[in-house]
Amino acid sequence: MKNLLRLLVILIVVSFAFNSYSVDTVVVTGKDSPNDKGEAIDIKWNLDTSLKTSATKVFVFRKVQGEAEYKQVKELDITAEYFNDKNELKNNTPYMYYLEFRSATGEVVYKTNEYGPFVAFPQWVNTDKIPTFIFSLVAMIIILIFIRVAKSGRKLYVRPLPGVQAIEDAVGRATEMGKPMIYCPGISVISDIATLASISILSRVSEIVAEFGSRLVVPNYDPIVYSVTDEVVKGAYVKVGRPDAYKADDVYFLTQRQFAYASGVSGLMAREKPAANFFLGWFMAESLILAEAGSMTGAIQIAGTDSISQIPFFIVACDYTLIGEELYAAATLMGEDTRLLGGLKGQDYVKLIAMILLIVLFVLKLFGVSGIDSILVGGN
Amino acid sequence: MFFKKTVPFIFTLSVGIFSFFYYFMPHAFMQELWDKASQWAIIIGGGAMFVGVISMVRAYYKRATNKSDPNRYFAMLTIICFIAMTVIGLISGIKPGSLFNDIFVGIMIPCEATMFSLLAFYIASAAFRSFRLKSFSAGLLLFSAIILMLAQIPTGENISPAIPWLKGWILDYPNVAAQRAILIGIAIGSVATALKIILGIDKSIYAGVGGK
Amino acid sequence: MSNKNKWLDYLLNIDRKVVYVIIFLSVALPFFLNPVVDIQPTKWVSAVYDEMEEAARTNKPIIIGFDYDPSTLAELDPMAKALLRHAFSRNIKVLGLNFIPNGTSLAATTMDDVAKEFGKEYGKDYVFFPYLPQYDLVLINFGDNFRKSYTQEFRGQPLENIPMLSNLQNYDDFHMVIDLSGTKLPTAYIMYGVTRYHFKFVTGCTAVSATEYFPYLQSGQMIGLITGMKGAAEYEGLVKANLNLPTGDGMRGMASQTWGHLVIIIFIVIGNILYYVRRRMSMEIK
Amino acid sequence: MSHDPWVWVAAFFTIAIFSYLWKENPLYRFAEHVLVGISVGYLVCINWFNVLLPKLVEPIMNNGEYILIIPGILAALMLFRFSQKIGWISFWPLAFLIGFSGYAIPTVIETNMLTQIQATVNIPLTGGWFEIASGLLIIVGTLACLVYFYFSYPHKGVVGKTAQFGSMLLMISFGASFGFTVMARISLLIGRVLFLLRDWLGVVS
Repeated sequence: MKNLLRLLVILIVVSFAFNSYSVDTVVVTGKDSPNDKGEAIDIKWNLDTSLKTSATKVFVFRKVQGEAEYKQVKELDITAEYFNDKNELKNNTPYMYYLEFRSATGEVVYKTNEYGPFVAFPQWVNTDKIPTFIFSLVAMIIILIFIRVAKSGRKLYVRPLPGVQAIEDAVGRATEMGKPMIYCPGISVISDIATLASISILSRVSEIVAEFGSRLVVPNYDPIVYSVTDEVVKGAYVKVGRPDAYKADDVYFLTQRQFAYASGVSGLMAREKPAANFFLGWFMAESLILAEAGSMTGAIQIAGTDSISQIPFFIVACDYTLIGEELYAAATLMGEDTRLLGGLKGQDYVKLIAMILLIVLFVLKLFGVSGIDSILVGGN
Repeated sequence: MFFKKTVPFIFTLSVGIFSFFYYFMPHAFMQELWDKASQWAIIIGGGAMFVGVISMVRAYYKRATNKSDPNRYFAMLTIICFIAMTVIGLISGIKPGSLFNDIFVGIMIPCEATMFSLLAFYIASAAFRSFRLKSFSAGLLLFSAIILMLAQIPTGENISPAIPWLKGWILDYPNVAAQRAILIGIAIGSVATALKIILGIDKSIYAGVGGK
Repeated sequence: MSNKNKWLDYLLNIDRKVVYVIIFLSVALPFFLNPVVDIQPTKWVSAVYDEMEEAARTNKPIIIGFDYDPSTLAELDPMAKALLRHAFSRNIKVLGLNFIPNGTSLAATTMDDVAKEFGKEYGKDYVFFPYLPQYDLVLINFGDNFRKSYTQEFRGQPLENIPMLSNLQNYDDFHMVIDLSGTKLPTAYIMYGVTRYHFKFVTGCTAVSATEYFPYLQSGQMIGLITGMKGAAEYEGLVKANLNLPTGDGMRGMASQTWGHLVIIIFIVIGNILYYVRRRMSMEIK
Repeated sequence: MSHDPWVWVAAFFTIAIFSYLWKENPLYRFAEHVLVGISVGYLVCINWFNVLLPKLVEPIMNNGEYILIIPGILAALMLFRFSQKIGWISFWPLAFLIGFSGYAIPTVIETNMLTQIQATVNIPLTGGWFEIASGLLIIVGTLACLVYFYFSYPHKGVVGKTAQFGSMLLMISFGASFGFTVMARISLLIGRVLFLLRDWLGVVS
């Protein structure tokens, strides 16, 4: 259906503005360039080979129909066979064109007849972008639906993740051995989704820590994130009913400089000899230093980040790594942040639609349906 | 309440909806409005940079005047360098050949370039001491990494032409499939984030105001 | 038994500084040996070279985005110089753009230095635009007319006084756009430029972010990619082979690159062997 | 040995930053603090000469575009972020800037989703069996990796196998970026060593 509609529109436009009549060795055709704010005319011409050798430049001349004087609007290389005339061109006014082919020395080799009138007019909607418009609406509606559903408190299914089990085992092992744990919430700001996910996991981890009375050290990079992690860990102790056991100086603001943070945490690991390290959140190049310092102390290391360039280092240096969106999924399983849950489920179903679209189009292409190879992104 | 929350929300929502439809509607009416709005945005963007400058100067000024901070004099040095560089730049201009440009070449380039070259040392020590073949995934990763590394140096080509060919194949086929899926995932994530900000569902952008 | 154990423990927990010295020597020594290293150009670097030759043939100018700062200078500056030498030697006019504030002086100096080598004149053969924030809006408006965002060029003259710009308006007047960056800028060029205006786009990137651009190569949104210092060396090799221009720092660093890589590969292999030998021995003791 | 004083200054700062490898020391702290001060001063000047002067000050002074005073005021409002009482006034210009992400929604969907899906579907399954297999690998591989990042259905049975295949492709891709990152890091060191040996000491050509 969509293709028929699009063909119809193009036919009307072409028939209305497409009028070249005189016979000439070089035929110049022109039409309003589609899907734009107007003020542009597409000029096309075909070159016979003799012209290509003798001339080196093409000069385009234009005038409003009825005026006397032609004006040169463009100078092009001989290889060009198309020109989109956009400079100071008004809508709904007829223009006449002719071309001059000049040789290297500048003398005119060939001058075409006058062609036109060609008229430019604006379009309100770019028809090539209709598929994008439909998909954008669908994606936005799905995301909004799930944000609302999650906010209403309904339980939404998220598949079990081996990463969540790995985190809980690591906390258990450190508690058994009576050694401390170090939890780095990443080096990004509070509004970053990775930081929010990390804090949601921290709330669950600190609940287990509060219950079993083991020790959790949380060095922070961002002062605002520090104030939130402090709140979360203290809240866990209160929830478990042991508000006095909370040691305020285990959760602190270290520094806001990338390498100083990395060496600060490495020093902390060397001193405290933790049994488990958690690197959950947004990291940059300093992830390498943290993971290496941690592996030297023999601790179990669980990492999780959506910073794609750091994932390879975490995978080879840590025992388990949550890759990209797995960090968000683990956060929804471990914490109660409905915003994360709504976001995750909404994005999941948009991803499902993308997968279905890919499969359907591929199957249609196998059956040889025509027009498939430009259905999503328009004719260009 | 109206000025604090509602007015900014009206700004974001109106510019958000307008720029969303500008994508689909090339009409001259939308184009002129867009030109005006984007010219203003570039000027405001120029102003936004000064927010970063002030927060840095405040932080270092606080450290410079805090008697107990061991790095007091270093913080003063930062403030002095900041003022000196600004004054020199405003006087001598920023064209190549000016003192401003010499300071950039003489101090900023070596400091920043060397700061990041430290990573070569960290990756070397991490390669020896912490990159372990603990799981099948890590094994597959290291195998693919070693193929890549060998293919990047002439030694790889000398060992066998299969290595550069395999590198090309890995990059053009498995890597495209994996990175394309990641690209689609990130695209959906950024649509969700932009949507939440424009519709005012996510207000954390406005967190951390008031001189903290 | 025990001294082998002690030896393994020493090696596995070797001091970082020993490793630092080894990697430093493996990078510094090859500079004294200056072995000649020939590099086979890969598919996507040759594509950039061919596209530049095409630009020379249709003698349309090109745009180069210098979006790198000192932190990624070592990989991207040799690339910029190799591309500029190729362009100037083929009399292609170059327009320089910049959206990374820390890289502005770097780009201006690099363009002037290479232009001096070829006797090219600022304003006639090459021009450099100033830094502007909000790159997404500037990239969108560049497709309509760049005069909407830029009123002056880098040295402060209004655009009307620049002879090179008289006939130019937007992306269509340029043969191709090359963006050199280690940041997200190339993706922004594709999102805000190629998707709307469909021009030929090439990226010169740091090796760190190379893998994320291959989907764009496969989909045709990008027509060429130069990756890191090796990409720069490959391009210098191509330019030297065809136009006999001198090679730059890309090729110069390849010998150290070779030793550096071999050292890292050996570290990974030995590190794992020692780790597993140590683990099997501690299993036997238990 | 170079005679240019600026090369000596650059060599001093290069060694000062390298000294961090030994341990954090006053020389390194000196270089780091100088860098922070100078780079912020650098930002101010670049922004003044390239943005505010040509886009705001000169249009108002020379050609009298007084309408630009409004964005000028909005830009100044950003600085009120630090005041206790009316910090919220800085939300207005921020809100205006953030609004432009409305354009990003359709652009991201077309550039990073629809064009990618279209390109995957358009893969030509022609030529020898190896080209066809490689082409199919991208199509099936993209789906497998998407399934790996899908959280609304348990990874059991066929879906589990597909996700496992997807995670293998992810590991190969991460290995590739790991190999590239090693090259990138070494190149940065090569750049500095080349500066020390050639531009400063001149012991290398």
